[in-house]
Amino acid sequence: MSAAHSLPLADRLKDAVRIGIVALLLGIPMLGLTTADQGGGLQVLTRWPLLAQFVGVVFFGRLILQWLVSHFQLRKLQRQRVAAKTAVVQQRPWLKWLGRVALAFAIVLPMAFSGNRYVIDTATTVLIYVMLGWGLNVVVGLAGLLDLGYVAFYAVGAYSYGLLSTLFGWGFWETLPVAGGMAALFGVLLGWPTLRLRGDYLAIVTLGFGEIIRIILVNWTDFSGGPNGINSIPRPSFFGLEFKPPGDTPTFAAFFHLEYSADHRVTFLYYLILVLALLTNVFVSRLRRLPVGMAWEAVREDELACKALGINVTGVKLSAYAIGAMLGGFAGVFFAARQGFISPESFVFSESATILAIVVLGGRGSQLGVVFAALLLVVLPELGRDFSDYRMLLFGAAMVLIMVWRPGGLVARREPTIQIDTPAAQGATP
Amino acid sequence: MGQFIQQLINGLTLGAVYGLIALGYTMVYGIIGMINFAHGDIYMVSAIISVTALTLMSAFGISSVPLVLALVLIIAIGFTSVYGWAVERTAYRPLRNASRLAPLISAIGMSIFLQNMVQVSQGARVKPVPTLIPGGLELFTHNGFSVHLAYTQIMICVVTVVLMVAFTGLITRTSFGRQQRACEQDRTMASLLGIDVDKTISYTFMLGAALAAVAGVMVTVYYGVVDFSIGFVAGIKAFTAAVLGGVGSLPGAMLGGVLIGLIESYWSAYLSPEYKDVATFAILILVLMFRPSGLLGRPEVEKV
Amino acid sequence: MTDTPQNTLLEVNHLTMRFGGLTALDDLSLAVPAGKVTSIIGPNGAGKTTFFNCLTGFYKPTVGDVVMHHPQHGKLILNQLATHRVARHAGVVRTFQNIRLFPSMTVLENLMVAQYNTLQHASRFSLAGLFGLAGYRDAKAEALAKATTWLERLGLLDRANVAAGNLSYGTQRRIEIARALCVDPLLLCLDEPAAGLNPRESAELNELLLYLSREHDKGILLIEHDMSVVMRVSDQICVLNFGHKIAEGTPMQIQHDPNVIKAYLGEEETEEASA
Amino acid sequence: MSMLKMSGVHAHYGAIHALRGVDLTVEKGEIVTLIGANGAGKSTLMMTLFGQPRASEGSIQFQDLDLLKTATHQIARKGIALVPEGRRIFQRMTVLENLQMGSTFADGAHYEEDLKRMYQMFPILEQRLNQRAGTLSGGEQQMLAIARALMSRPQLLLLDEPSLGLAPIYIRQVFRIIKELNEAWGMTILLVEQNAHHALRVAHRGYVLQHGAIVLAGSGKELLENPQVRAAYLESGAHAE
Amino acid sequence: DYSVGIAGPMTGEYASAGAQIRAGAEMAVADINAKGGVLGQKIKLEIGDDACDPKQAVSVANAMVNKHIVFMHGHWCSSSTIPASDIYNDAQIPMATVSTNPKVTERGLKNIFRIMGRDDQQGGVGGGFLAEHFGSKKIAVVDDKSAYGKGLADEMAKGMQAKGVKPVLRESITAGEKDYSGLITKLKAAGVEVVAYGGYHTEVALILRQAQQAGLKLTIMGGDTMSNNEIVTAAGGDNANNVLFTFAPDSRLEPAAADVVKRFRDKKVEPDGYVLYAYAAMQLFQQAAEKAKSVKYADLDKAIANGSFNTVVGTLSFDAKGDLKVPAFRVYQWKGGKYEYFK
Ligand SMILES: Nc1ncnc2c1ncn2[C@@H]1O[C@H](COP(=O)(O)OP(=O)(O)OP(=O)(O)O)[C@@H](O)[C@H]1O
Ligand SMILES: Nc1ncnc2c1ncn2[C@@H]1O[C@H](COP(=O)(O)OP(=O)(O)OP(=O)(O)O)[C@@H](O)[C@H]1O
Ligand SMILES: CC(C)C[C@H](N)C(=O)O
Ligand SMILES: [Mg+2]
Ligand SMILES: [Mg+2]
Repeated sequence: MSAAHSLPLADRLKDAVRIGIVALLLGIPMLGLTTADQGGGLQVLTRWPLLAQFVGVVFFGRLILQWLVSHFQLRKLQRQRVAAKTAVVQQRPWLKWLGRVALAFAIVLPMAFSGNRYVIDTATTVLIYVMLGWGLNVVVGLAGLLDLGYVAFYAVGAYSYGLLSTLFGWGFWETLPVAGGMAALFGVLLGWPTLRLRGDYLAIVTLGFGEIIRIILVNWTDFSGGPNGINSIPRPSFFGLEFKPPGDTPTFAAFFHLEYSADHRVTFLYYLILVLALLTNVFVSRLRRLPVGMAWEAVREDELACKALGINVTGVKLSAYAIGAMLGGFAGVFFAARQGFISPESFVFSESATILAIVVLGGRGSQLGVVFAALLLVVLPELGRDFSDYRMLLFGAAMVLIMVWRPGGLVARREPTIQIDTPAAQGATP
Repeated sequence: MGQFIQQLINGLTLGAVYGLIALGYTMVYGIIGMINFAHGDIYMVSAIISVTALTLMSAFGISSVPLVLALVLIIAIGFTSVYGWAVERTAYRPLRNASRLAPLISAIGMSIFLQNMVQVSQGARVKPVPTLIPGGLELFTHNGFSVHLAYTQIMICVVTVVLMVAFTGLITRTSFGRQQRACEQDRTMASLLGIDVDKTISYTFMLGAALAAVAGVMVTVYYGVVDFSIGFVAGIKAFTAAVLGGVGSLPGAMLGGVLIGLIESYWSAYLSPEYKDVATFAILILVLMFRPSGLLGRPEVEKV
Repeated sequence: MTDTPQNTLLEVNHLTMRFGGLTALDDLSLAVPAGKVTSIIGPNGAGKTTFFNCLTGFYKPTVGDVVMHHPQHGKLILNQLATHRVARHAGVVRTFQNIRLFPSMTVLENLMVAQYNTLQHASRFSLAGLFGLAGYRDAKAEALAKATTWLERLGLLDRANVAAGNLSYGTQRRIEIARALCVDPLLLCLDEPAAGLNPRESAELNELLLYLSREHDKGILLIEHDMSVVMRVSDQICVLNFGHKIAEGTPMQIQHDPNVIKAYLGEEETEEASA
Repeated sequence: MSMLKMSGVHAHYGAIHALRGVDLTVEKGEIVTLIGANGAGKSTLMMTLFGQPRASEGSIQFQDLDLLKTATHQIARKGIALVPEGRRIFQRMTVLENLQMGSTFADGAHYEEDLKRMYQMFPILEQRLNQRAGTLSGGEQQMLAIARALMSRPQLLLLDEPSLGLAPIYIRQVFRIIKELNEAWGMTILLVEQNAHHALRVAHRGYVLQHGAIVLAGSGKELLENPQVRAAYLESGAHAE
Repeated sequence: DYSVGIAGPMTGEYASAGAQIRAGAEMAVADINAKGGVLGQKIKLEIGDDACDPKQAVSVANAMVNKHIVFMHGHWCSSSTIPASDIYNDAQIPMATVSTNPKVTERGLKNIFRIMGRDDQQGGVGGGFLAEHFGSKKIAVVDDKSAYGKGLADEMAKGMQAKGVKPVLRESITAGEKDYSGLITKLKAAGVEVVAYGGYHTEVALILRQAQQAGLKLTIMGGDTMSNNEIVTAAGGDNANNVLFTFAPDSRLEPAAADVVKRFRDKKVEPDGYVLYAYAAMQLFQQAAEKAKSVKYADLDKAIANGSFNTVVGTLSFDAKGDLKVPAFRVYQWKGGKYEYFK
């Protein structure tokens, strides 16, 4: 609590013992004891050695941590500061630079990993989430509207394509704007009853909205295929050239005189989502500097002040919902096209939670942060696949730890949308 | 007629369970001013603990029902509040000064963690316990439909009401309750008045966890089957209940829970059970359109 | 009042506002002339801020109405307009007693947001802006020029790129005034603009207010407890107590009104103010 | 021993260096006032006493307590109370509850008596007892903030612009109360005021803060007459004429 | 070494099924390796977790492709198997699965072999059985809205109707909830005594418990998932004795499996449900590879498609679609903690 200088050993021991006791209490019911079905009823099994190990690890871990903390705090103490309430940063060239590196990497990735379907495919997933993150960022990061049902718009996009393509034979490119429009419409539909709501009230309504869409998709079998979902959704073609083994229709491989390989499509899909995501980025970054964008942020900061300045808060909020939803819809179309199969299971609440986590972990309002967060949240569980049982356990723990490590998000600072040269570089006081 | 009354009983019981979880939820909300997504999982942890405790009781041959119930409650409350404390300490306290969304995300992470921790350490299989309090009252029979009221249903409703009254008193009448509310509204100012914000928040989490623990025990005794994944749905329902009633208001949480319980039970008895959640959320949205701060929540008149 | 109706910018008729059992405003009638400074004073809790709230659409008055005589749009009944229309359509812009800036946006952004309607129009609902068309670029440059002008006038230019929430109380007060000015109001309603300013800074504020009303012909409604401001800049003062109007007149008349002295100024103050 | 002694205190908000080596003492039974322009760091200085933000350098001693090593809530329990900038009353609590918050760690025996005293000082609060504090008028909130601080019976009272938003008639009342608290109750007071005339008149001593450092110190009277001070902080347009 | 993959819900709600698959496959791989492996090479098992989420299933599939597996067993949920099988097909990897939804094999993929019957078959068996044995009672059809559950329930309803019995009620519930009192009241009001249920066993257990509490005696007819012995204790008392279900013939009872079954039990794993199927899938791979003398797709796939294999779950051979040629379904009943053929 107080500015602790390095603690004497006795205190540190005491502290570690205290934490050890907590670990013991936490461990007894979960590690020390367990129940198992031994034919005909539960029996209690004990695992005291496991518990002892756990408590030991926690105890010594705490000791070491304490030591590390007090060791480094000595230096930190001299410049102990409280973070400014809101940080605005003028120029951070390294961020731009980092962004460029990321972009360059994204462009060469399929070349660098050519033939490695898994990497390219995972990268495609990352990019879908990046796009979703950028879309949700409009609603949550900029306009400050907590949306826990974003997946609904993603679903609207995906089902629009799924249905239009399988029922009416529409292609990917024709569907894209229509699905975006549909999603935007749903955005307004959701936005309208929630205009007066704040904070958690908004959160539960959006969550409910997402669930309503999902439940309708599950139950309205005639329309959506119900739990079976929609099958055999056509894959996007390369300007009319299909990615198929040579056959009667013109194919990509035949046209370019290549040997057919399943990787062509994977690579094509990757570049497709890359382009879509980059367009999203340009679109959102530009919007943010336009009056609407500034109004979004202003509404987030203080709705009443906005009204007093003559800003139509309703319109501003609805535009944020509509645009965020539209981007989600685009991503949905791509998702359906890539998977070839969609079912309501892909649009559950935890999906919304992941997208929201990407936005928050990235740092609200930071475009680049979203990229890193998406990378982290997609790749972490992928890496964890080898841990099998422990995969989600580690994922959950990582989510907590990252948030605790960087409470403001990975890229926490907000870049002003407009700047002027001010007379004389400013010191601390006016 | 018989069916109607039966659904009333069922709906009230279900609502009481939601309300009980929502009480803890709303209490924690009242202090950190944000959704505690891990609350449902705390409740799940307590349900698992009470399964272990119940099994232990029968292993030790303790068979007097009141004694078993009391011991299980004590054990579950004790251990679960340590979990509440630990969750707060690791996932919330470091984020005291961050934006409102940061703890929301760490709570989601914590919820994933707890769920999988239990899955790994206790196994993925469902855990059944024998019926502790069998039987009930046969109220009446109407057109060949006999209306049942189980003893556990009575117990759940009574426990919920008692806890609601007790905790409402705690929050609105006592100095500790005032300190809690102060922490929610302005933590810095609260500490300037001498309030140990960290401690107050820790205690509140422990109380919230204790409420979840009671809910966990009740559910284990009532339904007899629990597993590591029960936290999620319960958490969402409780969250909905709390919001419907007005977050921060304990009677509101109770009312919200009961309303949702009734909507669900009547909707599924007379209309299509597939769409009962749609009905719940639609009614929630409707209510909030006209009362943006829930049924019993005090409207936020912002003076400018 | 000697104002001819043509000169009247705002007309308040029998305004009453009740909160449950409490009557915060009681049958208040008032005429606010264009291009002049009208001050509202009165003890704490007299209903001054409530009056602003009724005027700008934040509260719906229980009884009575507020009519704006708009040079272009004619008669507008403010209490029937949506809050944002009061500022946008009727040109009545206010500041808040409890500062309400956009804290994590920079000072300059705060001022740009204030020009949202103009800019949004120029950007053709973002389309022109998205493609960076000339019409929008010009409008933006103009808006920026306006913002810098007011910043300079209020001595805030060096703070333009700082997050508004990180500034001290007095500085924030001045930014709020600058922000309101960026909306180009016909009637500017200031709620205690001098609170948190030291006497010297208040003096600068005086200059500004006089400049606005004299040079820019803005109507100003001023709530203020600092008599060095009120007595210096007001053309007309209205005194409220318990929601009633207890006096109205020029600064000279008000200073010597025994009711006002008793309810508001207190005994010594008269000496001081006239000193 | 001084009641309060700050020496070489520095404080930062992130990269902003808000206090740059402040030296200041307050003796028991004194009224000390602090004046300075907007952004000079007056409010920061007050908050730094409570460790919000915690000083990054220097020392702060309250009687024999090292405030740099004491948690915020512990400091408050040791008999320091603050009327903060922006009032910070608990908006969603009633007026009475706000007052009760103030007395949370005070000796319960005086509670009723203190409450009566507050009603006497600020009669309007008694009329508004069960109103939600957030709906009070600005000035009423200011009075509530003062009353709440007094409810804890502090030894050292810190007032950050207590006259802000008060009607002239109440401003005088507040200064009367300050004097009374000091004289009749022996309370030590550190006062930040824009209303420098009034403040320097009641104060025994005063400091002038500029750019985060003390540039001038002296008795109230001296400062009132100091031409620099007059020019920078006291002369209003009206007086200059 | 050859890598083979298995995938299923190792985490999430259905993690217990994932555990079964895993236990079965691990034992099989150990056994095969102990006997010298396949074509002289050891087998390495790759495990994928899809949590029954189609998107993750695709990801798992891509990861498996990348690990150059030569054979795949999975996924468990039909909704995961369907999109994942496209990828295995693209990458030309033969696969076995226990997913029962008809669509799994109806899409013309050549690489997929189902070692379990189909929902329309088991639904037909179940529905027909109900009509025969319980035709005089009031029967309700209930599902849990999952792809599997709804498909199965629909097929059971069809099977009943084919024999002239009409269900009196058609209902859906939401899996994962705890309170089914609404359903029970409805069943009770309609005088239902028998329920044809499409879905997973956890819900059935709860329904039985709550029905008992409400004073309603129910018999429930379910599908393959009811073979999980969790249902016995979960349903409480002797409620499980009222559960009938269709499942492939119980291989644990077959002498051919006796040795394997015993070794599972020694390791405290009850080889029920999908355990032995996972074991059999590995045997299928081993035998096909030995027969084809290669693990190349073309050879292996042909060998599986045309061969007939003796495994712990009986003899497996496939039709043109990749479905079992003789998908025998039997009706079982739980009795005192074990399931046995209905008598
Ligand atoms: N929303 C509300 N609910 C209940 N009472 C209110 C509300 N708003 C204002 N009041 C009451 O109405 C009275 C007038 O308040 P108002 O804010 O208009 O005073 P004021 O004249 O601006 O005072 P000050 O100079 O202190 O700012 C006060 O007594 C206040 O408590
Ligand atoms: N939360 C904060 N984050 C960052 N900078 C801050 C913060 N609060 C204050 N500052 C800066 O610290 C400096 C001192 O501010 P402080 O509020 O202490 O001034 P003050 O003397 O109280 O001014 P005023 O008379 O306007 O109240 C100012 O430059 C201000 O911009
Ligand atoms: C029973 C399991 C193999 C799963 C279920 N048959 C399905 O296909 O989803
Ligand atoms: Mg006011
Ligand atoms: Mg200040």
